Amino acid sequence: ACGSGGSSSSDGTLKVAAVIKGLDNPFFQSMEQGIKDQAQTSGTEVTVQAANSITDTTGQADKLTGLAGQDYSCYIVNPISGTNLIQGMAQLAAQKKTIVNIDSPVDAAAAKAANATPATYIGTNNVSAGEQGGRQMLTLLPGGGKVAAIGGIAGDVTSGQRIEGFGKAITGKLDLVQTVAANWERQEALTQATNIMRAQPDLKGFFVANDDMGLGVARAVATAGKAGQIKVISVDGIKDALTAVKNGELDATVAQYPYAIGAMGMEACQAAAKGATLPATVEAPVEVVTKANADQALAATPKPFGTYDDPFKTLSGS
Amino acid sequence: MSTLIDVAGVSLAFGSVQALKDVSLTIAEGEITALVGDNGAGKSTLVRCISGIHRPDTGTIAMNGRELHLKSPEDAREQGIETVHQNLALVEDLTVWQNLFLNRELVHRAGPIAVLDRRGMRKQAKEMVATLAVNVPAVGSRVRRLSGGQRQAVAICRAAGFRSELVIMDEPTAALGVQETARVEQLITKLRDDGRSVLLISHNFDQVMRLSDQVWVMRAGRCVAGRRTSDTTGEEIVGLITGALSQ
Amino acid sequence: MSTLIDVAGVSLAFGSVQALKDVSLTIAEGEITALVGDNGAGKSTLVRCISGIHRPDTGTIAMNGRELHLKSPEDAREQGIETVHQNLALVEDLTVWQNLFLNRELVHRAGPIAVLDRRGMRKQAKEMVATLAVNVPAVGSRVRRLSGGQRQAVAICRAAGFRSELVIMDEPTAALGVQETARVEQLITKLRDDGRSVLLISHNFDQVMRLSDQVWVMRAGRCVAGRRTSDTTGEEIVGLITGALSQ
Amino acid sequence: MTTATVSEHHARTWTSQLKDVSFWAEWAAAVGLVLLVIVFQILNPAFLSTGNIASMLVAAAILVILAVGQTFVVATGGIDLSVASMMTLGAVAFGQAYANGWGLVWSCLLAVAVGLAIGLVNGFVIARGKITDFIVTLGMLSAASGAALILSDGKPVTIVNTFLLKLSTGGIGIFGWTVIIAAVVAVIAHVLLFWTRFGTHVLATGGSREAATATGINTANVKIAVYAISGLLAGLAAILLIARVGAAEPASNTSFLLNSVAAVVLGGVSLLGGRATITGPVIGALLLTALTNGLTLLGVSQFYQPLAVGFVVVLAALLTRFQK
Amino acid sequence: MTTATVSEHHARTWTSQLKDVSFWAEWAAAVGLVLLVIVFQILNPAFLSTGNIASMLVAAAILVILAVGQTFVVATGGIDLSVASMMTLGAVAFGQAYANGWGLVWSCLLAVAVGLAIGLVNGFVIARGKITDFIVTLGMLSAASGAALILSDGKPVTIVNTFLLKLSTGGIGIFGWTVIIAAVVAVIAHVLLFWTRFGTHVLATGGSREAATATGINTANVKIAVYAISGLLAGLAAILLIARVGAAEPASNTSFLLNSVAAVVLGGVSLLGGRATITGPVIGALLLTALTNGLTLLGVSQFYQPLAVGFVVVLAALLTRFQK
Ligand SMILES: Nc1ncnc2c1ncn2[C@@H]1O[C@H](COP(=O)(O)OP(=O)(O)OP(=O)(O)O)[C@@H](O)[C@H]1O
Ligand SMILES: Nc1ncnc2c1ncn2[C@@H]1O[C@H](COP(=O)(O)OP(=O)(O)OP(=O)(O)O)[C@@H](O)[C@H]1O
Ligand SMILES: O[C@@H]1[C@H](O)[C@H](O)CO[C@H]1O
Ligand SMILES: [Mg+2]
Ligand SMILES: [Mg+2]
Repeated sequence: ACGSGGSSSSDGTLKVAAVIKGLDNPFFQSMEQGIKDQAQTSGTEVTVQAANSITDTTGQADKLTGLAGQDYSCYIVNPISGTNLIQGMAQLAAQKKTIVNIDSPVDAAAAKAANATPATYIGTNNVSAGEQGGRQMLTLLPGGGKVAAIGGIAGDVTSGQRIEGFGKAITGKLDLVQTVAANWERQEALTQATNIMRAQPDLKGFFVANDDMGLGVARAVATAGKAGQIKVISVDGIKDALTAVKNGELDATVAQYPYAIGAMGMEACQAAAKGATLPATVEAPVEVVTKANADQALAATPKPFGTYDDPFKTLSGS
Repeated sequence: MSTLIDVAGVSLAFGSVQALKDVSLTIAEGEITALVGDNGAGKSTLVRCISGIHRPDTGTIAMNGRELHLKSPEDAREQGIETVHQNLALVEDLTVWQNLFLNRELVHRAGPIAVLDRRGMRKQAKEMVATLAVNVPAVGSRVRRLSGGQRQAVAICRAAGFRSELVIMDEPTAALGVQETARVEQLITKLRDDGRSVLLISHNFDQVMRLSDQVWVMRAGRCVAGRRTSDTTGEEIVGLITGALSQ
Repeated sequence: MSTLIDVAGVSLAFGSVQALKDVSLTIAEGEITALVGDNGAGKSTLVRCISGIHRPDTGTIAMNGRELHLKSPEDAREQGIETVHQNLALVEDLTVWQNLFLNRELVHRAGPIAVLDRRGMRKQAKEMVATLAVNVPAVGSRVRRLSGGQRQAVAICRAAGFRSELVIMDEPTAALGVQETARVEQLITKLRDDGRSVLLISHNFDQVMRLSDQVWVMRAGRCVAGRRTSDTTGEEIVGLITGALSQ
Repeated sequence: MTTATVSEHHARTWTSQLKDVSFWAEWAAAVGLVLLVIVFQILNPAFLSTGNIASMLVAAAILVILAVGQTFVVATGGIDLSVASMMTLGAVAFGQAYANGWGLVWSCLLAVAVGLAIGLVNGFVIARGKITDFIVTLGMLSAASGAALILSDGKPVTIVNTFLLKLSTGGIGIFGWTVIIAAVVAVIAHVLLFWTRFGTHVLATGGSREAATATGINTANVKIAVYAISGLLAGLAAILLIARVGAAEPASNTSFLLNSVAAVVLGGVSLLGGRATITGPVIGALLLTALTNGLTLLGVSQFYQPLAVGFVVVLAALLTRFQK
Repeated sequence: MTTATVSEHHARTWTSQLKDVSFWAEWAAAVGLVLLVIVFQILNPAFLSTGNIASMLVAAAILVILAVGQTFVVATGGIDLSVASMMTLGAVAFGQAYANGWGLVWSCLLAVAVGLAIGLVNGFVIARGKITDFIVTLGMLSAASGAALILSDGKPVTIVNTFLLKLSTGGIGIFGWTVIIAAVVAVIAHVLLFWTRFGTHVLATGGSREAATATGINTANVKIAVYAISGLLAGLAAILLIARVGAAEPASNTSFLLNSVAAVVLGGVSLLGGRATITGPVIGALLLTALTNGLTLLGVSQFYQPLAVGFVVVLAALLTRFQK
């Protein structure tokens, strides 16, 4: 839709504002790092604001509206839900500002209704991330068996999509016996995993919606004396998780690259400022990290260790 | 004189404390009836039964020959029973006038909408309080700020101020000064003169002998004696209270 | 008799209410001093100044010639001033014995560790209460469950039960029955006989005339007169209170 | 002349009011808000731009409505921990109804009805079951969010409706429609609390339940009524929430809970009950909203924001310290 | 014979105690726990396996410690909304110290010291500043989580330490070391509350601050002390948390806050202050832990769990309804 309003502020430097999700998860720190590092490469001025927690939908909306009145020319948004930032985005669209959507997608229908469709979307496909986790679980458990899933806050969309993808990948081959919610908290995940192991003495694996919780689950498994017998796979690829994979505490993590996502978001703003037309959707890289490639991943973190397709590199000319 | 209230065989226990044991007594219409007894004898508990706060375990309370089934103080007030409780029962955070008109508020009515007549209540409250108190508290000040006696005056005003058949006063003058006590005694006599009945609980025998028509004596949860005031003496009453004399 | 307490020029305002205006009076050692006045005259407020609850805006309070700077009721208790407040100041959710020994708890000491002597306190409490109350409440029951007079008895026990130089009683017998009143009056006399001083606030003139050595009269925040009890009459006191007579 | 009459006389004069500490206590939230506004305006002149004022007001509207409901509950000495979840459940019910073709009006009515119903359940269990307010509403907090999850199957429903969109974006001058709704709610609540018998009975119930009962007030019914009001307003807030975020989600909205109580307490309403105003909590809600807005505007780092919020909240409360 | 003496006599006999409603009220949480255990055991025999009992106890240990601290605060009529954040900050401080080579002992001491310090600040501001407990600790909730984020730069620190590992996995019989620590804390707290002057003064302060002050109790110091206790125990809980999850994280741990208050109230402690036990809240904490454990064991769907929790919490509270 837009993407043409790339005006710079009076002294010529590009000013970008970013509103991202939570504070208490290193995932978003990497994202912020990516945004800031990329901004530095070309002297862009940037403000990053975050919601108070990963559930603070309206608080995040308040932050965007707070920033909307100011003279930024490009806004990077990572909405907590599909629609919670729509109101602020409508305000931005009316002022012909560029909106770059990263990580979690804005609901397409709602954006259209508000006449605020973002210029581009850069993020991971959570269903496919879950599927990759599921496929990895299949290779770990060739003989089949029971597995359980541990999600974030009950009803959380990201968590739901990951577990949905995981379920899709394993149907017919593994038995998903239980799904519980652990509020994105490590302690809670540990407790719930302990409970599930009691309820399902012959459990073979856990799929966990993020790494922080995954580390708690791995600990529960170790404490129960079932290390090695019960496989644990989680999603995110934070540094501690990569180390845990390397040490064999965690069997695998489906790594996303918030750093890359953030950096690409900034590149998109820079490209738009130069008047380039942005691609509607860019899928961010996802890699399954196992013991085999953990060293490689650790060395590269927070950047991806493999190569990935970055269409903005050429657009922004950096 | 016909009987207004007839308490028959009322008992009440709090856990293992038997506060009232088979209490029977009557309150005659248009009279001042006194209730006396030692501390902890059960006087206030009986008052709370008649004013609908407690429900007796056994026994009945009848008014004008009809048995009352009081489920709440609201029921009692509807029957025309107003009470000055010993613990005062004022709302400390409300003003004097709000307390005086509590659950009796004056309103301006406009169809279904009823808006408080704050000015009217203030005005009437001022007049009511002035009749009793010497150091008149401002009717707009919160009860929390009043002295012990000022509160007592407010509570008495409330009970006496509304058209009711029976006014129960649980030690109304305990906290009052000389002048205020005299005014309250006048008020009590005036209530009788107006044909209303009064149940007076008091530890002050002079007062009881001076004002009442009938005296009931309680001891350790029982109603142990009843006398016409004109037929008894202060000494006899004291004897009955302490148990030195018996019925 | 030497002067124990010397109140000089004490004033205190609550917001715009001037509760005490330049009050000066003395309490002699080993005497019973009475303080009388209408409701709202400022008696309780003065008591609260002497017992460390309020601090006067101006004026001084001296004890044995030394000026007191009471910052809290704790200071007053340390100076040997015990008070029975009009609003009783009991903790409803604690038991009778816990209230009696509040902030005066008996302990078994073992080095730095001090464990409550619950049994000892219960035992002593029983004895203390038995001297005053007729319907003795169980010392293990919570104050919430006591009758008005029973509470009063507990509060008086507490103030009298500990070695203190001055015992202040704000309307101690207001809620008490005949027998209990007699016992409290005995207690007050006994305190004097033991050489302790008592400040008695009371609306009961008989009592004041019978017990006290000195009477101070307050009116509308001022101390308007002082008399030796032996030199005055009930009528004169009433006249001073109402303002019909003046100093 | 008695001392007390002097006081009444004084109360009339304006200058003596300014000297009275309790006057300042009642207006502490307002003073805090003004100070905050001055500081933010000095640091960033965009703060008082009409655009920013308008968006602050819109951001505060939902909180104002919830805080008004909470005020009634707190005035009776209770607390409603389920406000936010009732709102969530109301929103989810709206979403399901709308998705099933009930249409806007019926969906709105359903949201309000759901809030009202849950409020009634809260009140009924508290008043008749004689269970502490805290536990009942804590249980309801959990139960209502569970019900929202079940009803929605954990999925948000996007609501695309031009009327709701206008509701959330349009308005008169700098006052958005939602702001106007919140203002109307506050005015009605003020009248209810101070100009009706019901309001007096609410304050009496909170001031001394025993005394209120002794005068024949049915305090159980008063309790039920205040929780019903809180529920009803949560249902109304649900509609505003949907208008704002464009979807009905089973999200927990916990921050609304703590903020609604914080607004009430900052507004000078005692948690012990018996004393309350409506203006206080409304200003408290505005203060909390202005705080986040200002900090964002100043670009205070996200990590420092909670620290700053905590600090300002305590400072603002310091102003109410003179209150008895 | 007076009525009152009769009562005292009765109180001695066991059968009459069983008839007394207030006896049941005091033990409501225990009765609720027993009922819950019976129901879960019938539905899933694995519930009472020694293994599951052991893991339930371990899971409850942190909550028990926080609930004990909360009990002291609530007994004075206050509430500590910052328990969970103090624990978080304590944990983060531990993590940073440990990562910087302070060693285990000093890191542990730091965690406890941080908790204690924050508790003292809470108590000091509340008692001397005369600000409502709710607002001060709400502000601290925000400020402490902010401080935790700043200190940790938002990142978890993995703690690998064999002693802590043993602490969280070893024990005597079915009692893990952390369970034993929690039990010791509870016993000390019980003695403190019922067998020392301080304990009596805590209850007196909560029962009637005015009356306590009039007897010369320095209620401000009592207030400061209870918040200090709550902070100290939150610091201790932080160590247990680190031992449990093997990392120090700036997570918000909100569920610990609500659960600590819920455990206290379920334990029959009045939020108005003045009446408290330690056994009650401990059993309340066990009840809440058993509840989640049992529901997961039974395979109750994640969407239905909050509903079930809400329901059981209110039911358990119904048992305390006889309490005055
Ligand atoms: N709510 C209650 N719970 C338990 N016991 C109670 C309760 N109310 C009163 N009692 C007990 O019942 C007895 C009678 O109390 P009541 O208040 O009726 O006495 P009273 O005659 O009014 O005494 P007083 O002259 O001191 O006011 C007392 O022993 C008291 O302890
Ligand atoms: N905390 C307070 N705030 C405001 N006014 C107060 C306060 N305490 C007392 N007053 C006022 O001060 C005056 C004196 O009150 P005080 O309680 O000392 O009277 P008193 O002589 O003890 O009367 P009583 O015989 O009725 O107990 C009264 O007018 C009262 O309203
Ligand atoms: O993708 C992110 C991360 O997985 C995080 O752990 C939870 O929120 C999601 O949006
Ligand atoms: Mg009585
Ligand atoms: Mg007095």
